[in-house]
Amino acid sequence: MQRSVAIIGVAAKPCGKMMEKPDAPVQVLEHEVLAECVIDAVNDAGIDKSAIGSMVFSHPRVYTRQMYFATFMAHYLRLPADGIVMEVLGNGMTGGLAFDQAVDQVASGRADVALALGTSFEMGADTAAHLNNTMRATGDVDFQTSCGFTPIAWYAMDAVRYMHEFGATRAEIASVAVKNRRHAALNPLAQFRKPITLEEVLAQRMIVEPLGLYEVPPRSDGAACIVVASEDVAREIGRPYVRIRGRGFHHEGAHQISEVPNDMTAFEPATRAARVAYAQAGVTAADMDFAEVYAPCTIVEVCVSEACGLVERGRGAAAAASGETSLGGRIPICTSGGLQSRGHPPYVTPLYNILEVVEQLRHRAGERQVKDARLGMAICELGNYNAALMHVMEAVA
Amino acid sequence: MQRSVAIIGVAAKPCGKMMEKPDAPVQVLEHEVLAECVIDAVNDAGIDKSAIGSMVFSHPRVYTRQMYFATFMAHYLRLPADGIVMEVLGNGMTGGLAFDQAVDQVASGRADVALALGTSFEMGADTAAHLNNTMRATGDVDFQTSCGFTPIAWYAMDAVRYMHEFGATRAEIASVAVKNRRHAALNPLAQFRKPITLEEVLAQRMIVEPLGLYEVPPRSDGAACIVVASEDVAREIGRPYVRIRGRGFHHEGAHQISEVPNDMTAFEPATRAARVAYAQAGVTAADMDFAEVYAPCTIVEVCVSEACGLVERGRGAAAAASGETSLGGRIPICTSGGLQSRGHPPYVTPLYNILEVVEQLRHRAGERQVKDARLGMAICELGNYNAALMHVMEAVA
Amino acid sequence: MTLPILERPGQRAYPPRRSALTGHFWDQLAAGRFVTTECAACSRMTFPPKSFCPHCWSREVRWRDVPTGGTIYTQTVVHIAPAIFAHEAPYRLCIFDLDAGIRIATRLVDADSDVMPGTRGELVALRYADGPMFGVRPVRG
Amino acid sequence: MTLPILERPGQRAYPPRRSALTGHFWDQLAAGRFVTTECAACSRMTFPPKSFCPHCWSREVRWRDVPTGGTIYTQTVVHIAPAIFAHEAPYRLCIFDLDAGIRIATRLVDADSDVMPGTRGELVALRYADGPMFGVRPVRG
Ligand SMILES: [Zn+2]
Ligand SMILES: [Zn+2]
Repeated sequence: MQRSVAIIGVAAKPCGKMMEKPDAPVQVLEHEVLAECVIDAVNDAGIDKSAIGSMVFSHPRVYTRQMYFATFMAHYLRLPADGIVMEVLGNGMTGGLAFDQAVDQVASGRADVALALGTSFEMGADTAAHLNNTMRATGDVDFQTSCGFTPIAWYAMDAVRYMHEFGATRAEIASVAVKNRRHAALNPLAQFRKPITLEEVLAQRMIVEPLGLYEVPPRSDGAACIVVASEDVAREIGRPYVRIRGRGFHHEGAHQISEVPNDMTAFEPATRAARVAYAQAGVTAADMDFAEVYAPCTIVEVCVSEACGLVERGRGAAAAASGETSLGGRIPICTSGGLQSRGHPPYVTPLYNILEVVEQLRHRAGERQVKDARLGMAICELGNYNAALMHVMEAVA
Repeated sequence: MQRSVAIIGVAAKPCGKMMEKPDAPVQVLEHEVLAECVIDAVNDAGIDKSAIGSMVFSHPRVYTRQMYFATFMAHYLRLPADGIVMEVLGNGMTGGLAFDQAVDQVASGRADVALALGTSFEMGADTAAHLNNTMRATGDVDFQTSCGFTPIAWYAMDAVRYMHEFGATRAEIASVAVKNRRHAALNPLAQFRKPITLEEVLAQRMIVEPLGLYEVPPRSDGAACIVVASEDVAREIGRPYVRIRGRGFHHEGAHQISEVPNDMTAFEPATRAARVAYAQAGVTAADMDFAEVYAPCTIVEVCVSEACGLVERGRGAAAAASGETSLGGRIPICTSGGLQSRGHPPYVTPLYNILEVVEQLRHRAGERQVKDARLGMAICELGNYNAALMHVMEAVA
Repeated sequence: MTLPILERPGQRAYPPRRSALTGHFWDQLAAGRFVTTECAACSRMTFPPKSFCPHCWSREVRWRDVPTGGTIYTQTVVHIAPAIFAHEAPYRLCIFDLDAGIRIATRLVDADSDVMPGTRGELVALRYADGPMFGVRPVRG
Repeated sequence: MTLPILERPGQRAYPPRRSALTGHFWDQLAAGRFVTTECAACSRMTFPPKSFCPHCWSREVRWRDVPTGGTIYTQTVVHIAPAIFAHEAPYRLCIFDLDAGIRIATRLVDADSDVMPGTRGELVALRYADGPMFGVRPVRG
């Protein structure tokens, strides 16, 4: 019923600080930065700007002074559109929604070429004010936020429960951070590239027990653009591209916790999204050559790798510790360096994950290349994996 | 290629003040209000909640304390979803994008039933602070906002140009407000229902010349939910429904003004969106029994009615003055009362317009019923009609 | 089924809003009772209280007392807190499964560092100068 | 092609930000010159200035002076202004078509109530205590 969709171009800025404090004499403006990404990505795709029919933006952060950013960008780039121009928002899934909806624009025939793009600038905002803002995003503002919940407090509670149920150790969970830093060392887009040891990870000050500084995401600015097109367009260009083979989404109808008790670390929505995506692709988890998962904290990578069937339930932490999920291991996870080390500009993080999958599948990942990578996936989420969105992708040379 | 889509249920709160000031002892909470609309709309549709597969929300205003409103609502309503749950944003077009994307969820087969819904609460916010906020939405914040542009200043400049080019009088343009108030008097959802005279409209204090108080939109809170479904589902229910016959979108790649001079009052994107929508529906403008247009100011209704081919170019103001666009006239426009009198809760206004079309086509519009209404359309926009989104709809009894 | 009321110094850091509906909950909590809504159609409880049943969307709901005992599902200690809560850090949070079948997330009070998942607990009311909050404390033995 | 510089009392109400790129524009404006970027590939100008050409997306752009004459396309008077601008209300805004082929939106100064569309105008620099702005004024005769 729908058309086959390809990814034909990508570009992003290195994660890290771009935004200046409001009183700095020279500002780095989101629209100037994103315009560069768009032109880079479209050049990478090898198309003319006139081919673009739709633009789906991740909503910018509240700190972005230029409101109605999407339509402003359509103007700034002088880019008319007959498909759609819109911003989407859905917590950490925001960038994933932008990508998913851009894909749908092409799949449904609304556009032959669509952009998924956005910026997430927050480093110039005051940290305390920033937390006062983000806490309103995690749970019920009247019945939960009022108790002092923070976004990562929920993941910390996953960790406590997970260790209790499966006997995993804090060190095993923390090994995810070491592995991801090793990957980030090889990624020019990564925010933190200096290798770290397990001892260093364990020695960091506590943020939310049992998660220390290196097990939670840094604050990051970012900007990225992904160019998707009908497979007909991709073939005509004649360059290697990435085909979208399967897609799955599930929202469990709960935010942070379900008021009806369930298995909180099972990340059931990831399991359901993955089941649909694998089935649509005609593959299984075992067919994946690598996976790029949205995991703000170490424990989240552990749980989602299990939920997607990449690692056996209860063995996620041990698998990370044993090198199974490292580059060169059985199933490399987060070759980009993950959210802890690649960086985490929240509203565009899933776009960076898609970008990593595309670079791996086009065999352009340099030193961190997964050998003979042919099939990969990206999954993102919101809340405590209360919803998950997964795409299975395939190399076409 | 896509499935036929129907609208099967609608509900909304009367436009007006719902939101309290932050220090009021009892607050009216957006999620409590919207939950009522959802249940009303789903009851109107005659389906079970389990049939719902996707929810597309208009992003709430910045004043909404509960962040990540969409996923919070999925929780509050305990509504799992396998299609999508997301918020969309695009200036005044926001509610229209929510509707359009919900329709696409059904058309593409992602869901059999989808909700387009949202709230727009702002009446509890301080007026001056509110204008300081919205001015960042109109034009380039550095090169235009810095000069003091406001959202409706652009429309005022349309009015000056329009009068200059076509010799229309201020009174003719102002007659749109009188006509719309007459319609609003018959609409229980309208914010202002007391009839007004042309003399009263002309006597109001100036807001942005030549537009006085009654020619610009009031501030309003609102909440609405539209239930869309595959036509198969609609038929099975066996109640009258509305079929979506055509859809058109165009963004001209400019925000407020094009830096390359063009005919600013021609609203070319509306013409292009309408051309596509009429063609897809296999109809012409002359086939419309009525039209519900997004027009914050009187002059906007004049220009867009021309751009969509409902009225001859240059005759829109005279047509309003002569009663052509009134209930009972040749082509009734804004039977809801329009944005000036029905009310204008910005991010959900297009949902109210869709609702009016649905009520007219189901012949449930009471005293303001357009006789034998069979075909109608809704169009919405962003900027100064720099982008337009139109849907042509048909009654199925 | 009255709750223990623990006195707390100062004001609530981030006071919850009251709606016409939820105001009743906070008033009852101040009086030492933990109440929520229950569906007349399907008998299920919901928390926070709502004017409808989220399970079946019936609007026939009634208030009822909630038995205060339950089990701590998991917990954590927040060291880096939002500015508004910074003066209370470090503080403990938990997810608590009420015996009545409802899971809630709230502050964990009167706890030392070895509150393991599975520990029994009970709801308590916290009385601040400006109004009530609720929390959970472990039950020993 | 220097601009008339009009003195303005006080500070700019909503000072524009400066980026590495646009800072050059504001510096030149302060010196009485109105400049923007022009494409080396397709020769078209753009305003505001950009590091690329929005028409053909070439990154080969260069700065150039803009001839200051043009025609007022339309105008208005703002009576109800954002708080930040309230002290300046009522004030006049216009859309101005430069003879060089670029349409801009800006403040209209030194105008009375009968500035009709089609009136000739010219760019001016406005010198505030904290930096420059630009605007348009009608040209008589
Ligand atoms: Zn029930
Ligand atoms: Zn050029």
